[in-house]
Amino acid sequence: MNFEFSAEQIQLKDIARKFLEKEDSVKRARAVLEGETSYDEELWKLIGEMGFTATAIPEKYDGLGLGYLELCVIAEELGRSLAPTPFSSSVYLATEFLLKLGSEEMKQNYLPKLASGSLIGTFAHTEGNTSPTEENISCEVKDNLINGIKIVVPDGDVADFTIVTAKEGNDVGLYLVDLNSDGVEIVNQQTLDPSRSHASLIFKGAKTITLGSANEGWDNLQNILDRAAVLFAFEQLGGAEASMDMAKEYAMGRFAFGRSIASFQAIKHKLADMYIAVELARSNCYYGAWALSTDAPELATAAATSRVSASQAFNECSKENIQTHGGMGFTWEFDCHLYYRRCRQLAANIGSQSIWKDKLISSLERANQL
Amino acid sequence: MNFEFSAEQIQLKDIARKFLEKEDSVKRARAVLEGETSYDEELWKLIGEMGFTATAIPEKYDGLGLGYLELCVIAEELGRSLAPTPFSSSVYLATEFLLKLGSEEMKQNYLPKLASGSLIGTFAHTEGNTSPTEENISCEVKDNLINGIKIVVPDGDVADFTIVTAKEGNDVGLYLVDLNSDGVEIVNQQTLDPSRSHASLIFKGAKTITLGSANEGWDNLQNILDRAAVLFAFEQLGGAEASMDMAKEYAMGRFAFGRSIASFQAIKHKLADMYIAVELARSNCYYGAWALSTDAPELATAAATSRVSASQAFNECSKENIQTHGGMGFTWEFDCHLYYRRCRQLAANIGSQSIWKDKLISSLERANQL
Amino acid sequence: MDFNDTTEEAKFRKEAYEWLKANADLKEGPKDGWRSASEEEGLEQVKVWQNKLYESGWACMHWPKEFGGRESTPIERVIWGQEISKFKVPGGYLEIGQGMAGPVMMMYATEEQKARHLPPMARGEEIWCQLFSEPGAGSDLAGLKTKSVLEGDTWTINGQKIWTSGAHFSDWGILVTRSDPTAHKHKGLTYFFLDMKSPGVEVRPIKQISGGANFNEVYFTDVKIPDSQRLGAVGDGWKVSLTTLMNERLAVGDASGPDFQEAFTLARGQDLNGSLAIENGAVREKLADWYCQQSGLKFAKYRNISALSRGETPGPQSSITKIVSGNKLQEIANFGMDLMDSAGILRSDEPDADQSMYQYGFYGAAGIRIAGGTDEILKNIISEQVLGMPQDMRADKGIPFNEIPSSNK
Amino acid sequence: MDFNDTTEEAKFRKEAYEWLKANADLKEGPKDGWRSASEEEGLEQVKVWQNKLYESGWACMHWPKEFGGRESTPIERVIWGQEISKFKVPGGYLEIGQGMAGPVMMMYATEEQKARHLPPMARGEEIWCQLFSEPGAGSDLAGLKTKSVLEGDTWTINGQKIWTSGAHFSDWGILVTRSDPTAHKHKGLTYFFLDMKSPGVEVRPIKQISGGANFNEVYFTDVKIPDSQRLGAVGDGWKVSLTTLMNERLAVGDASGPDFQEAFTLARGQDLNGSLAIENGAVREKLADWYCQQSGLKFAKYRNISALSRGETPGPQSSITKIVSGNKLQEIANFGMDLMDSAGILRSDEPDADQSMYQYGFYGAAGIRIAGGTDEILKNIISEQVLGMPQDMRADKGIPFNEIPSSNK
Repeated sequence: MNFEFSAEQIQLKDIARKFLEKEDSVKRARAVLEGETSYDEELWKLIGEMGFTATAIPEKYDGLGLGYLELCVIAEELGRSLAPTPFSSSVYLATEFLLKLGSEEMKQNYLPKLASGSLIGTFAHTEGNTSPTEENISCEVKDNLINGIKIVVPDGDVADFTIVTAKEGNDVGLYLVDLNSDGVEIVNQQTLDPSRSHASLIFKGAKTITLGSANEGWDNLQNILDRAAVLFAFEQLGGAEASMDMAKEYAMGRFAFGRSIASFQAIKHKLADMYIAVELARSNCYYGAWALSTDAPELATAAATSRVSASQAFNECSKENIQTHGGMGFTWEFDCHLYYRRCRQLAANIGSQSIWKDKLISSLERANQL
Repeated sequence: MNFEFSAEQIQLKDIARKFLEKEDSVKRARAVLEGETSYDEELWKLIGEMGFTATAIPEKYDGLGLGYLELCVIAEELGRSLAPTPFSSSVYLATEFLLKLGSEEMKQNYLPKLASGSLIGTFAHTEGNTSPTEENISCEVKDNLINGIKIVVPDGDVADFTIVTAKEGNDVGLYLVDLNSDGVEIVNQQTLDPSRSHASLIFKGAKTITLGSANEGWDNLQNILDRAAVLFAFEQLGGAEASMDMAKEYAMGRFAFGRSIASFQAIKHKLADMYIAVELARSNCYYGAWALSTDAPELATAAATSRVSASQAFNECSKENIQTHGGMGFTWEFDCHLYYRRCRQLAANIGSQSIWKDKLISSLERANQL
Repeated sequence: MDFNDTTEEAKFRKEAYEWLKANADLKEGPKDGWRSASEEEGLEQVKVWQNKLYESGWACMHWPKEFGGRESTPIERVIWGQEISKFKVPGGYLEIGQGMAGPVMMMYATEEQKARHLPPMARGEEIWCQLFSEPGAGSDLAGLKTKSVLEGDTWTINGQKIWTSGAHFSDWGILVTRSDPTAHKHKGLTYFFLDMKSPGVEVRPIKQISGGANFNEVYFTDVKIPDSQRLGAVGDGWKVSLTTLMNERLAVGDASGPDFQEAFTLARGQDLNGSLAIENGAVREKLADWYCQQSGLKFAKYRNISALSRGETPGPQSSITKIVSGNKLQEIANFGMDLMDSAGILRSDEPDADQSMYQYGFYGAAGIRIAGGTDEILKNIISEQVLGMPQDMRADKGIPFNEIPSSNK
Repeated sequence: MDFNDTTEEAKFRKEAYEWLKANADLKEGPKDGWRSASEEEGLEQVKVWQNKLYESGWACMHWPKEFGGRESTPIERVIWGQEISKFKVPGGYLEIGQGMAGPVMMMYATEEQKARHLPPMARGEEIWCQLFSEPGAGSDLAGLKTKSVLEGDTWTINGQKIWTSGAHFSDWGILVTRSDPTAHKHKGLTYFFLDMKSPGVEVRPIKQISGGANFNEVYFTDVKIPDSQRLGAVGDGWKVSLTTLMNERLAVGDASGPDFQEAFTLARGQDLNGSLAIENGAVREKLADWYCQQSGLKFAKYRNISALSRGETPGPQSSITKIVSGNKLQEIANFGMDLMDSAGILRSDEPDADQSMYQYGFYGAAGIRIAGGTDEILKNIISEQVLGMPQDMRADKGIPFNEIPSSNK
């Protein structure tokens, strides 16, 4: 038994970490947050050059042919450094949809460019202020043309194409839409985390290519969401640990009442609680990574477990990081709020905590049929 | 506005407290817990002599004709001192059923003896390992005779009579059964709090007297449970505050690492959390007391609020009292566990926390009809 | 135990209500209130309104009449607060002057200073700010370092203050400085008031995590203050500050933002996992918890008011309120956004949009848990001042201020 | 990242399994296990079984072979633990000897003492207990006061120990005492081993809140110990204790009692408010939280084992496990009883009854949060030893032990 990443994977993680530190990824996140751009194009290009976008894509599509464990360690570092790029949309979602459900032709068309980062994909799902269900999806596809609105699409304004959920008859299917094609209107959307861009997509008879068989669309979607959940969880884990480290660092150097505030039990125990949350999340994320990389039957359970656990850890750490900083944590100038915002953005991205807790119990019910 | 008990009520509370301290109520609770008796007969007699049992019974039935505010302050002191008597069953429940629903004849027969404490009543409701509902009640009354089993009846072995829920046709009605009559079998039940006695009651054709009109039985029951909930909440509040006081007292005197453990932030903040829980519970209990004493339309909301809040405070304080005591808190010899047990007994007595939270929201939904 | 006024209270309430009715508009709904286009406009409107209050004898209810107050009882102030909350009236800007600077001036200023400063304060003509916290002295306020040096009759001030609300529009400020760094921490402080237009005072806004800027940094470079503007003796600044701080803790009120009612309403109109959220047991239990907290705080406040009206000292209700409502707000904000699923993070330009309300609470809660005493400091206060538990061990006790460790170096 | 054994590990696992298969019965279900009618019987059975292990080379896996051990790698110990958990075998009684006293003897005892005591320890012939905690020295173990005085070659011991498991059936004990109350706290301690049948040793059981009595108080009245039974130098007792304590923290394992699976099963078979509890959103969310905690602990353990097998130092997993599982158990116990509504407090004589299980957890959780280091002490350890944060301020530093305040008097 070896419940740890391999030496090579740890080395890759280290490379990713140093690269993102050298490139000042957190500063770049602040620049995107404060500026007008949707993402950091330069960083995205560099990430492509590093081969991160190509990690899990097979060599025959110009990928590196590494596995998901490698992608997990990269995700953790992207989360730690708040990388302001469309990585999650393009790699965890669009690429995965194509890898799992795309025809050979689609794979050949799209994957090499996704691998290099020259093409950006995303996933459009949410239509209202509630979690999407098989019933409430109202985008419609008829004769390969799609109509309807997706109101909050991460990277919708920077992606070249999107995978989209829509109904054809009664079935929810998965479709690919070129975002530069006719019948697509893109409206930028502001969110509480402007370091990541979002848009709403209005489809008025845009052309679609069907992905997978229509009557399995919903089930296929759940599987892809489970896979993505593990990768998102690693980003959350990275963010949680970064927040914890910031809090500790600040507490050690901040003096009050003649001593480092890190010597007060209230602060020590707060940090211990963060550490516990991070350790539980990390252990669950490793479980998720294992299930993802081996396509284990436990994937649904493992994915929901890592997602729930990492969301909790990031929430705990990002809010108590501000609290540990006191007034300074409440200023724009300190980076605490970048993590506080990103925590919410990641928690919202593929569905809320309630939904994932419910999914977890449902998958355990399936696994424990009475 | 005066959101406080009156000087007289505070004086009554003080009298009750001193009386229960003088009579070593907590020691008596331990004696009942460790011994063979079901309750402390002597203390019960003294409580009757103090007039506590007669508090809210009108003078024409030989009561003191005081109000429910007076009963609330007494309840708090009984909770604080863990009084090992059937007070709650007889006063908050049986007496209330008769006062609200009894015929004049029943009132004349029962209330004077309930007032003096010479007669003990109780309430039998639970039939299985789940909360009783209008559907799952299976005790049945036909031709004024009752059949069925109530599995956990507080003071079932010491009461002279019980109020019982049973079905007559499809309606759940309320009935009075003399526990010394034919067709009643009483089986002692051990619980995790042996300082309070419990029994199961097996009815095999015992005679009943109907209380209130049969088709309003369930609604009447809910109202009485709401009234009782306020009084139980005051007992829980008293227990919570006693647990907090014990914890503080111990922490102040216990030294480790050369100083009082009360000077460590982990302990200080634990106590502050207990204090906050107690203050919230106290404030909500006062709201409940006001609603109970004025028969306010908000009673259902106020009762559930005080019940939920006081249960939370007692749970928090009784468990963290043990924790503050460290190893000593885990010994039989210290009184911590008496409160830890009583906390669970009171939380179970008129239905679980989930049920009361649900009731609270239901009553707010009724009050805020869309 | 009742919610009714005594005869006297009812009479006072009627009087207050009638005056308000004659001079302001009733709110039309719970979300209705005074709105100003800008800070400048708001300030102007407050000044006009305050002058009206002053002329009719409703200004500075707790102040002595000689300075323009009403000498009201605490319970009258509460009743006034309840009545005025029914009306659309401008607010803000004046709290620090009337609530903090005024009382300190009354205790420590000369007769001429009182005559000069208190009436304009009561009329709302002059705005005051409070210059206490420093970048290195927040929870540990007495660790402040802004230097004051006396030469002849004039003090020279150098240093930096932070978290000063309203510094940019204030006419006057109250200021605590360190006049003797070799004295023990609490002994070397000296307290002043000063003209905010003095040369060498520079005000810079602080941008908060929400993007707003309600606070300032204030820099002092060789600012001159005449010794006559010292309040209290040299070295007595901590004692003077305490008078002021008592008032601050009471002033930090409820966390504003969505509370039980908003979350309840959202849950009743919002789907969760395919059915109405209010039907979900987890939603119900969370709502029940928040209701109990909100209700507990509300009735704790009533108990406190009752204690006030009996002439008793009120309990630590404001500390409890801040701890409980700050954390509750943080939970509710996350809950509300979560309930709107992926769309919960969308920003809306409409301040009444559900998202805006929960996002505002999300930022605000982080601040409320810190401002005016962190959760941790308040729990220390509860355990020490209410429960009588010992102080934390002090590393700064009994040594000169300039020998107290203030960094790892 | 995989759950599979290396070739060597697989070989070892097979060998272990096959020996166990030949010498013990497989469990028939998750609740199946060894049951003894009484403590005496259990002790007898353990001794027989341990002798069998010893004869076949499976005793004291981590010990050197010369004293009867196997010199196994850490990962082999883990594998052995996994395999043996599949079998019905007697357990308990020997941990303190083999896990704590043995290693200390190896480091500090004479060759003759090792030859005399270690083999019987390994064979399970002699039972050991640990005499460390005192009524006034729990979290602050180094505050212990039991007095040892040397006269000639003999020490005289007076004082009281507490929380000594198995003292009443132990043959030998390890003991820390204060030999010099005028030295600094950690400097005046001296460590011994002694015959528990020595005159002046009195063992009294401690009744716990659950009614059971798994621990003892041990009183020492003029108990004589020869100086040859001292372990380590006079005054070095703290250093010697630390060797032992490291092992204790690892030994306190999971909180036993109902966990996720039990609560999940209960919720799937139990009504709540008229429908199946598992359909209630609040029940689902709580179950999800507990599942995530349980799963996190399980995989943290796997990570730790992996670190061990790579020869790395394991992390603070046992502290985390104790904090998380103790609190989780307390929640689950309350949840389970609550779900059974008023009937949740009924006591059943059947240990497998749902009520018994949750009630057992209710008492047990309160103990687990304290035993072997309270939650608070463990959080201190995590923040100091893992995160590198500073120690609490010490009131007992640098002063003679007998001048350290130990009460308000």
